Amino acid sequence: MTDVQTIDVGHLKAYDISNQDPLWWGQFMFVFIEGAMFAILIAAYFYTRLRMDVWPPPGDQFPHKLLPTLELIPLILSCAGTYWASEAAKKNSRGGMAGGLTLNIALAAVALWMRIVEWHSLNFNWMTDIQGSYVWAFLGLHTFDYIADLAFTAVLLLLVLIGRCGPKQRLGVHVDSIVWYFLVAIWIPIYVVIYWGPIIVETQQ
Amino acid sequence: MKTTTRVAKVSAATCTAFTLLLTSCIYNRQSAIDPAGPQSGRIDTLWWSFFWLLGAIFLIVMVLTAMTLTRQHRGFEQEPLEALHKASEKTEARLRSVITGATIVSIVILFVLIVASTVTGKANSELQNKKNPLTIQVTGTQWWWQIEYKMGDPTRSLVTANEIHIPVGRPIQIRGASNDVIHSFWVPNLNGKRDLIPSRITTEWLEADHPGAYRGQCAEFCGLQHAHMALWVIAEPEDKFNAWLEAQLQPAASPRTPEEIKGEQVFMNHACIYCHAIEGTPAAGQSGPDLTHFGSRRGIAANTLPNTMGNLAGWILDPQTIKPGNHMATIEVSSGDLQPLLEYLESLK
Amino acid sequence: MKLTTVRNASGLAICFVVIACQRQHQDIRPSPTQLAIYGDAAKEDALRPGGPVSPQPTVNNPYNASAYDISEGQRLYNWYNCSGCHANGGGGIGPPLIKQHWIYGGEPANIFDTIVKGRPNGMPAWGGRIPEYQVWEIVAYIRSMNGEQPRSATASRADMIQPSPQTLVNRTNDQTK
Amino acid sequence: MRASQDIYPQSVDVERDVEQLRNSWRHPRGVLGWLSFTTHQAIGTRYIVTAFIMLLAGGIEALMIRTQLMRANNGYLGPERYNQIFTTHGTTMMFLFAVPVMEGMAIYLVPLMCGTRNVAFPRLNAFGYWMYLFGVLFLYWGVFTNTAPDVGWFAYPPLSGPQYTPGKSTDFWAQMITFTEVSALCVAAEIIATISKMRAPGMSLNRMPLYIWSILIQSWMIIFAMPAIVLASSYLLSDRTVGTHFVNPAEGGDPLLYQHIFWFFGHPEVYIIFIPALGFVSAIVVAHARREIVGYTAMVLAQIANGFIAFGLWVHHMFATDLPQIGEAYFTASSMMIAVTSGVQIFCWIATLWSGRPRMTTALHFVYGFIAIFVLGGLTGVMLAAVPLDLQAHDTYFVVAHFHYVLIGGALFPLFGAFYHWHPKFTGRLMNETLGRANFWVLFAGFNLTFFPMHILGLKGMPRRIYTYPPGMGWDGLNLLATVGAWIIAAGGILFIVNFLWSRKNGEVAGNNPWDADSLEWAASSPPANYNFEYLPAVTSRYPLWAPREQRGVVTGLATDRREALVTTLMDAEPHHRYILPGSSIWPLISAICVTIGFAGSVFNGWYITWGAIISGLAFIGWFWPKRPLEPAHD
Repeated sequence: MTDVQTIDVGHLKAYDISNQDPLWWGQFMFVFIEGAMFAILIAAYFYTRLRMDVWPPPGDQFPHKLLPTLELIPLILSCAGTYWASEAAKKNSRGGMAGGLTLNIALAAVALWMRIVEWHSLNFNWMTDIQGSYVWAFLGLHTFDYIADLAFTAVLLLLVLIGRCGPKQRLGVHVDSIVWYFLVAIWIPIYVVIYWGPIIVETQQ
Repeated sequence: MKTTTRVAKVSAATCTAFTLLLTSCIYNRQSAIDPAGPQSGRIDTLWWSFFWLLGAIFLIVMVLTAMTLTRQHRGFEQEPLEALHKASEKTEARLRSVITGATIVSIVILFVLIVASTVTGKANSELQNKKNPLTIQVTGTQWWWQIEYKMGDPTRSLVTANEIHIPVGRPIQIRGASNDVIHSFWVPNLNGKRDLIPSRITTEWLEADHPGAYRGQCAEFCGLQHAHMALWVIAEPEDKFNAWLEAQLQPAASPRTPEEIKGEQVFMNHACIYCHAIEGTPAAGQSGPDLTHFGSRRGIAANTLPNTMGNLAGWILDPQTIKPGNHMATIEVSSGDLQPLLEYLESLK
Repeated sequence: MKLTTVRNASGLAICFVVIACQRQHQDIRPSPTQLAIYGDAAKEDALRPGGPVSPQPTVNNPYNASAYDISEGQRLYNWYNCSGCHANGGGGIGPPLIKQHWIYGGEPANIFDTIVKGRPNGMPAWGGRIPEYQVWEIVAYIRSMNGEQPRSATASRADMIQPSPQTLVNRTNDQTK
Repeated sequence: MRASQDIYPQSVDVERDVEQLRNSWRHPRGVLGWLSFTTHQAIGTRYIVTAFIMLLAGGIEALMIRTQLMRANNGYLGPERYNQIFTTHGTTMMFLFAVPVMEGMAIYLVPLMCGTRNVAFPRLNAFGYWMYLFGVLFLYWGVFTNTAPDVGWFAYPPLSGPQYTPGKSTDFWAQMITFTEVSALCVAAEIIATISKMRAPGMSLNRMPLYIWSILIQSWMIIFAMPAIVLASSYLLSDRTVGTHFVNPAEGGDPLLYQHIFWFFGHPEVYIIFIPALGFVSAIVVAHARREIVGYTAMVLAQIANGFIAFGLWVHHMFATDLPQIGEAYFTASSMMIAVTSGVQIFCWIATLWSGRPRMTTALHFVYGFIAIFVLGGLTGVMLAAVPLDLQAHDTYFVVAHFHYVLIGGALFPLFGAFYHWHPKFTGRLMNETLGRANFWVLFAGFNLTFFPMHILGLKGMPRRIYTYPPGMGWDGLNLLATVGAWIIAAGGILFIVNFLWSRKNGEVAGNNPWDADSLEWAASSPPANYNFEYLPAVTSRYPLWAPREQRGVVTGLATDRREALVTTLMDAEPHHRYILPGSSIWPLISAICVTIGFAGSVFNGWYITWGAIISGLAFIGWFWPKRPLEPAHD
């Protein structure tokens, strides 16, 4: 005989596509890390700006605002695709996942293309002056994450399309969505800082 | 020529060792707990109050910790197994109230310390409101100090190096700047340190309340020769200071003896002039210390060595052995030129 | 297969080791007469402004590709006021130093010779005034302005109050665009 | 250890389950297999061993420093070498020893103490280790090729900038930071996920052992502090390699901004190192005083407060930079506040020892040593928080003494204690107690002999980081004393190594629970099987192994033919769902190699970032590519 209590967990699900899964927590940590980094970078931008008499530094054109503003549209819309895919992942709907991910990637690619076009109109680079260094740090870090997540989403789409999509991959689709929401959400303050920042905090001699 | 260098090196080394031994007594004045001014005096008082108060706390904590060792096995052995891991409710409650009490006491003590430290800091910053301050700009450079006396009258401004003379009892404003990396100006007998940061001007106020020579040293790591970047602050009575100031405002003394005249020519014909300035001569280099009154200074190479002719010979012939990595060029000076050069430089009182 | 991997890896490692050593070497105690070659560094080089430069006997700069010495050269370039005439390489009173075509030759030995002996129309002769090792350091720095030094040994930018030559070049390009 | 049928419910087939667990958790064979281990015991051990090798390296560097400073105008190391050695010493100790060893201990202990089978992301765990190892190799590759960094472990620009430190040494340093921060962030993320979601059923937050609390807080601090050092080292690296102007005063950059960002990381870093050590102390005190901790809630709250306050006092490293006075007052207050939260913990330990029945083992010796040294270091910390005193003591040997008291006293002594405490769990054998005590006393004496005189040296005006000093400054005797002390510490270190090697063969065989300790790791066999527990434990109290037998429980129903663990809810640790852990994999190593190529190459040429990103991306795809057959969702 035993006097030890038993908790039988055999009836529990082996996967749970929700925020209860450790993997979701792992991605959530990633969001915290990146978020903290961008927050410090934004703080550093304004710290630096407060030390300068003239802003933007002489010679720098104001960045164009039309294209970056338009870029927000596909970017924000792409979240709908992400949402669609992550809901479909919970319901194990392959079509939904494929559709959602495709929409996500397509819109994200459009936004990326607009961003790269916009780069060519900047008349400064990271070596030009301090504003250039910061703007390119924002662009570089965010675009790096953006492309990395886009590539990861593309791999997920590929897995969905070729049918190698078990619960683990569906969980992947679900947790990938938080990263995407984060990348879109963090872009908005960055957008304000790099495209409107020079105007909001402008000082000319 | 090679032999000359070697002989000079050896003689320089011997001289150095001997003079260092002789002058070792003057090196004692670089201490944070030997105040020579009101600023460092207040810090010293604050230090000792912290020391006694926190020292007492340390002793109490240590005694209590030691007592936990002697309290072992007092009647607990008889208690049943379950009770071993847990004290009675009464003991538990008593311990908790002791911890709470200790915490409250430490908060109170720390509050007192914060107040004491803020009051000291405020009192020390009062000096800037005192009348008739003297402004001295200290510019840190790898690895020496440029000193500029900023007088109201620009023709009476004075540039020297590695040695500051101040009048006793007069507030001194130190304006800190840097030409390259971050340095830190620190004369512990007079006040705490202040970083010298490129692109910024930092300020510090100090005052000496009795005459003396106080040594200071760079306190922020600044590269290879961070260890050899010292300066002297010499506090003198007002009249003596004024005499010094008047002397320093003069252009360099003209060479008198034939040796000195030759020495001046040697100086002018070598790379010396690209870095060093001697007021009243064509030498106007800006990258090295001003040598106009070099002979009157206590040390050479940012007080790495006492200012003697032997040390100077060693320094000119082989600066990279005495202070490896410093920016003084190793130049060729022939044996016939060396002695006149030394005599000339030492004549620049 | 394993052996190849090991061989490749060790080859790569040695390669890195060599690179690292060379870039980092600091010779902070140069002897003033370390290089007894000046005077005949470019003996055959007649003063022929604009004329074709005959091939030189190769005189290697001892400080080539040494990060420490290039940065020393940069410091001396300013200390000895080369920048007074040549600015940060862009030229002013004196000719620019960032360029394709050199009046008196762009090889290390030529530049060394130019500095030591001076040239007509204002370039003073520095020979005998500044030690040779410093001339070579300045040569190394001038070469680095033209991208003739490994990137890994060259500072990306200066910490000077004046903007670095690279910055200037970028700014000009951007504005013309 | 064989599981005995009688302690488990009769409904389960223990023989069959253990057989299956052995199979599914078996390590792969061969060199390639060895490189693909993902169990937390293996990875944790690798971390700890590598970190101790780094401790040895850092210690040798410390001896070189002390030997150079033994007497005035000593010529043993020149300025270049000395600057390299002290920078490498600081960097090694902070980045390559202290943080990784705490992580290694956590990786080993957290799954055991939480009552689960592995960390939440075993392959990420392995990846983190490889990144750490490559970071070590990267820095020491530089050291052995005369490219050692020489700008101090916080590398202030402009000294560390492209102009004043030409060459690659500082780039190596900055990139080494990237390696260790990737590693630390991986570990932090997986530890938080493990603690949050994989605790034994019933281990609600208020029943978590204090060590688990301290590691949880430390991991959150890593999450928020490390991004700052990512930025600081990127500033430096990009300024040096691609010509940005982040810290270039000529173009509007600010060297002080680097200091702000660095210390926003750097101060929490100190707590990242010593908060887990406080967890060790709590675990040792409870087990060896045989007494539940007094003031558990106060301890937890104090630790959380420590974690928060640690982010609000970085400016006390910058008092000498002439900041506005109002800010100084705030940072003084917050720096002193942390003394209260640390003090509460000291009081609780003393109260626990007071009311307990301390068993004077070596582990507890180290705890007593910790209290003595750490309290002194904490009190000098209070002195340094006062701006006027800091202006005198800053960057002198007083500060050197202070932070060695806090870091060696606050982290290394508890770590040694923890090693003596958990060594039987790691290896199945106890370490020798006599040698252990000798080890403690030699270390304790050597430590105080080395570092106590440094307080006086600082007050007598000796700045830190000087490679030599003239005679006659009144520094000679104290420096000689400190050097003698350093060699005594080295002797203590040798005693530790001797004891460790001796105990491997001759140590007394420990049972599952040689100390009669309270927490779950002592329920597993010593050393633990790869799967930790035959049946995951369920707990009903804060001290599960001290709970009466009828209150203990086990979890049944987890699949044993694959690596499966239980996910529980965050607050109350109710069973939620089962979680399939990945097995051994070589992909973490491949990915780490690809990332290393990118990182190491980019020091020489920026394009390596692009190529490194592409090959790393491919490696990650290989890592995540589903294996055939796909795991079924339900069974």
